[in-house]
Amino acid sequence: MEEKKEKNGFEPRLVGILCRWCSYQGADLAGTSRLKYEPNMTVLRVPCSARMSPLFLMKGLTSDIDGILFSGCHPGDCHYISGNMNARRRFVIFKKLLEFAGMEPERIQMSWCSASEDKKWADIVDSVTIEVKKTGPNNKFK
Amino acid sequence: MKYAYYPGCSLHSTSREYDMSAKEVSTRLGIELIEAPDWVCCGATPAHVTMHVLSQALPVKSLINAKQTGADTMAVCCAACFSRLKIANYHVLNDPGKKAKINRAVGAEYNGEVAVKHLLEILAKDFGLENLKGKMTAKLDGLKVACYYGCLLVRPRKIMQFDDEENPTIMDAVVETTGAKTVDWPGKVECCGASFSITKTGVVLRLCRDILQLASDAGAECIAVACPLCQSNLDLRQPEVNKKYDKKFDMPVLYFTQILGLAMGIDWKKLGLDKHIVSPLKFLKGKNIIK
Amino acid sequence: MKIGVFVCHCGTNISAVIDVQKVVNDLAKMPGVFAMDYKFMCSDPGQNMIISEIKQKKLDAVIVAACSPCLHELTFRNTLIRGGLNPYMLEIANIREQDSWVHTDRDKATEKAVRLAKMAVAKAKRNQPLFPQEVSVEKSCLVIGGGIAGIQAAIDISSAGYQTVIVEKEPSIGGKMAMFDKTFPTLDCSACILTPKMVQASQSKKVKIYTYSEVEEIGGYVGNFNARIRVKARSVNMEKCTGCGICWQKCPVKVNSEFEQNLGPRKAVYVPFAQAVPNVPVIDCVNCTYYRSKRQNPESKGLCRICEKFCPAGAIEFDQKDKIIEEKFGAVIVATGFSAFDHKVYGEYGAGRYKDVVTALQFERLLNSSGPTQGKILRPSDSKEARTIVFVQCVGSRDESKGVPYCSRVCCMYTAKQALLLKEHIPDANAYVFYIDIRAAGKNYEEFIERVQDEYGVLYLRGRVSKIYRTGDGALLVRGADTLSGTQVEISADMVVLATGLVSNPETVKLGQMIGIPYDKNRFFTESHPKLAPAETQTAGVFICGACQFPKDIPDSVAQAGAAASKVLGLFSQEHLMLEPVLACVNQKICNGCFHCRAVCPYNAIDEEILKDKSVVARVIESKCHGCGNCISACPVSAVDLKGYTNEQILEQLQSLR
Amino acid sequence: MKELIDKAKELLKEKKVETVIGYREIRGCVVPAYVDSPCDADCLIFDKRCVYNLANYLKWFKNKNVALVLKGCDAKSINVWLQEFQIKRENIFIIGVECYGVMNEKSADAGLSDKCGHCEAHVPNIYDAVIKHQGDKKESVQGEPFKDIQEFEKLPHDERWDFWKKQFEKCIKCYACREICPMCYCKECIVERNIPQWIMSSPSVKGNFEWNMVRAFHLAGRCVECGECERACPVNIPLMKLNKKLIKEMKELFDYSAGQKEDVKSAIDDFYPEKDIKIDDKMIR
Repeated sequence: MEEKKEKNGFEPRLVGILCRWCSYQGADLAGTSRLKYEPNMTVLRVPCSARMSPLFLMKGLTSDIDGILFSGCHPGDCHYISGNMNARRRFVIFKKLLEFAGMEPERIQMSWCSASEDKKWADIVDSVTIEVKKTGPNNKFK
Repeated sequence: MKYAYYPGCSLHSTSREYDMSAKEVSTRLGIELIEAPDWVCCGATPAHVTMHVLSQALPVKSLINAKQTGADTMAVCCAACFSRLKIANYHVLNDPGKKAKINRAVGAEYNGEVAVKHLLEILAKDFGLENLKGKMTAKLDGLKVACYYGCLLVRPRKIMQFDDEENPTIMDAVVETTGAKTVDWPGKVECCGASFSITKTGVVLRLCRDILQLASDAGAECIAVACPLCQSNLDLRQPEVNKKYDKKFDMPVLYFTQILGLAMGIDWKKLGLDKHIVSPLKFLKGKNIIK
Repeated sequence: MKIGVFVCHCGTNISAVIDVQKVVNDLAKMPGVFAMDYKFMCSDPGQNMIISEIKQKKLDAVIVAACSPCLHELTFRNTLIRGGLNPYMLEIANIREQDSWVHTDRDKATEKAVRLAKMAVAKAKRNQPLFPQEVSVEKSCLVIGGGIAGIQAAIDISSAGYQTVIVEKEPSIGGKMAMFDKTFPTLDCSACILTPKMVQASQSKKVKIYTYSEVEEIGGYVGNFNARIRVKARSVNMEKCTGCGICWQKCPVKVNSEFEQNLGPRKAVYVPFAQAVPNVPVIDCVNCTYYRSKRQNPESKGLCRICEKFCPAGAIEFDQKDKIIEEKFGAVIVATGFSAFDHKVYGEYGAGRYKDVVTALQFERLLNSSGPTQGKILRPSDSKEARTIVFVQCVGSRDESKGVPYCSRVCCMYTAKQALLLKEHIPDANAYVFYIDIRAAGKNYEEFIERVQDEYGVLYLRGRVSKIYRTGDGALLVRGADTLSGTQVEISADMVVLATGLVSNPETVKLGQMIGIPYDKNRFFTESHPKLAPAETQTAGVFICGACQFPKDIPDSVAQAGAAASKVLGLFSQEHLMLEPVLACVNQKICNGCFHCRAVCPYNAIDEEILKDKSVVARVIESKCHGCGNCISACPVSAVDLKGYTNEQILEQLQSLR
Repeated sequence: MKELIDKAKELLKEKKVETVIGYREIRGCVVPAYVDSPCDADCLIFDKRCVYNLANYLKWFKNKNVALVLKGCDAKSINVWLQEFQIKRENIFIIGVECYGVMNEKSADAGLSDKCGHCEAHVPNIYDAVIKHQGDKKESVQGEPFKDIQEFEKLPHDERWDFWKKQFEKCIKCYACREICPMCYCKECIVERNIPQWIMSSPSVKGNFEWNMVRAFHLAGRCVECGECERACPVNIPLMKLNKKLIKEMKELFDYSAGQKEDVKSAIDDFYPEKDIKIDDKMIR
């Protein structure tokens, strides 16, 4: 009983690394549309999903962050022509490696979210938050 | 060269001459056709209008049985069977959902491992036109042939991958190895009316008239076919066409295998040339092709 | 480092959900951080407050915790400049769009605002002043393609006083428009409106024209492109030739003319058409008897040489070689146009086997009074006058099965025009048009179609043609559906005109990759923005116009050419260009030269540089770099970094959440 | 053997190369040999004790003309080096040796090394001369090459973590795995930099995890499976398990194997929009 309460009260610390052209603007639109979503994710803005070095995932986890989300433009919509294509491959490979080494897949996420997908953004944040809450705190490196 | 062989119902009944000539020709060429054990109906026409899974499960059943022959490719002569088998294979290979349903229906695991090829493809591509030419003993010079493909061999292109669906040339190439001339004519892929032969004979008569007319306009003396349905419509209905439209067609409709057989010097009786309604015997004798 | 954090209430937009005071208090506890709040930070008093705090507290960097950076980043950057700071020392914490507007729980929202602000502080600690880079502008423009779009763009740019170079791969400029007979909907003669433009371009001192030439290589960046142009050997001296035409009159070799769409002959030495600019012939080495004999026996003197004998100016030079020209340009306009769809894939229409099934471009030549039939509509097979003609629209347009899903936009109009011209040539001719839809969106276009149908009696049939074949008497039987009456129709025609669609030029892909402009799945060049930047491309300094972007008619091509020209002029009006400083830069001391960065760079912005110790390392061509950061993620040693978004900054941001 | 020695002599005599790097035997141990003159070439040997990947020595011969004795697995490293512009093809002469397995140094029984079990490159895919194998050509063990990886994947994540935590705890950060790896040729390894500090320098759980993840990731699409890292590791961390995982993923996701060709883009830098879209279903929201 005690443990369950503990888990329910767990507020995960999440980071979202967003590309400035699509996902960040989608997240802005969610604000303009006054959608409501979980407040756990802190957003960091970079130019393109290609800037999101997969090592950020590892660094985030070893810095005791409970979950990290990369988000960029949909394939084909990249402002920098093909950045998200490269980003996708790097992300997937590194995620597979981290999972192999015992990291929970829920902590390492990526999404495509366009500047017009405010609802999708809110849904992404909510579901990532719920998933990480279920997974529990990341205390592997404490 | 070893192939599993799917005769289909026609080749065991109304189109025995196709079966006979195909086997004769293959034997001469050293192509081994091993009849797939326990093959079942391909499901042509009636099955896919009643139940999709059934229409795909039936051919898959035969394809699974074909594996027992040890060959990885199934040779098919009938255009309708060819179409059904190829379409079933296409769905198995490209649609995991359908594949699961089909496999459940046949109660076996089939992953599209048996390729389906029409005898024309086997002769033209696997055996090779040049090799084929070398096997011809009698030249059929002076024979003018209209190659009629019908609709099922070539369409839909995405699935059949057979030849250009509007102007196919593969049969022309195969027939030309005999020294016969093929004519460039526009009726190659017209519809013959297929199974309407019995239910709506009038439609078939009109369509057959058009095809026969186009062939004779182009200067053809006989028509080569690769499908038992096309053959029976053009052959069987020819007297009726003549009567209804006041025409005087006397156009033998031969299987391409029969023409190849003649050029290889196979006895015409073994090729079943006596089984046609519009008898080609007189015509062939006139051409000095048979005695 | 002293950092000032300015938290905005945004009226109650922020403060209604976020405890602004708590944010200020929490931030102020951080070492080296000064924090304060204000009702409207973006207002004049708000900005002035920031300026005075920068000066009083000697701040090194500024955080504004307010609305999204998409709104006021520029505003506050200017505030920093006015306060005497480098504008790139600003960070914005987005506590409105991504916090107060999307959350309701006051405590949690406040906590998030603190996290966002702390993250911004973490980044700002590692901020470096950045300075826009200045590059000079070479004020001359390269126009690739000498069709109507290229000619128009060159005229516009040159008339503003700037040097322009047209590179055209054919022996004459003029492009496809030179082949047309009349233009819709006004029916003025195509040559009559095009030729003056060609002459104007050729006579302008500011326009240089390289015909029979191709761009082989383009390097460089906005303001400073280097192009290598191959001027192919014409075998005729351009300076000496007077254009008298004796050479091609005497030449004994006849071949099919490309300009006449293979309906008429030309000689082995030829000018493609009478009004060609420049009016200097070319010798077609493939078919010329001299070159053929030389190829067979290189030792011989070569046969024929009749043109050489008769040329009064002594302009024939058989031993001419290709010339390579290297020039610098500040801007490039790509106007490479289109190709006509090859109807060989339409087996049902004969796949090119029937001579009397012609393409629209061939019919255009038949209509033209300077064409192979002097404007008589004679069918190619037997030169009999064609009295019944069927026009088939959408051949190679709107047909996914043939790989062309798009509408070519001009076929409805030119088909109507051709049907009308047919009726004018032979008033009692029968014209049938099979169509899917009629797309006549343009000034006076719909009225034109109406006129063709009503006044000229052209019969429009809504449906597709399923088959065309030749009947015994030499006529073509066209079988199609008339979906409006629901019947099958068969028309016995003398000739069939296929309204072939417009497809991309075969060189599009090669050129696009060379210049670094993307193309879509139909291999048309992609504009920078489909609505707001139709003549620009992803590569700064490269513009597109005409049908190489998408099929378009003459007025649209001309309009886009003007747009591209005005963009070039805008560029040329600047002495120096300022480039965004958010760029990649290489730490060459640790660079291995593995060039993973070059492999991923979408802009070819990575170059090789050889250091003193002979090791090869990467260098960022700053003017080509767009600052996406792809190279940084690809670099295994972190030798590349992105100014403004360095690895260190992002790691600090991640760790600020601990 | 004679063939190998003759080739080396010929190369040195004709001054085609300055040095031949091969194997020799000293007091019963096989060690790398640098041969500068034809008269020294007689010491060269090749047998199943020649485990080392000599491509690693190119790090010190980048711009020199050298000949290398390379097995099929080792030669793949040359392709990666060429892909990454580290050497010029004309500078090196590859004496490929046909190989049917080298011994497992770490186990007492004289069986073959693990990496040889599924070898597909008995003959190098890039070479200037090949020395034929003498004796019987035993084919490699057939079967699923990634069986151990697949089995490990099936474990629950906390068991996987416990396994690696235990393994990484052993790590003493000696960087032998890096020194021995022909792919780790960086002038300055990122582990030795603190701006930015990707890897915590202390040998703690965190620091060791970071090091091992980064090391493995930097070999994605580059590791040619020579197995040297695992052999060199003094504390026996199963490093090849990580490498093999990435080899498996590169193959399955992108249909790419490292070191096959010199003139292709590495899969990690490349993309195929139509094929990659399949990744989205499972991995990306």
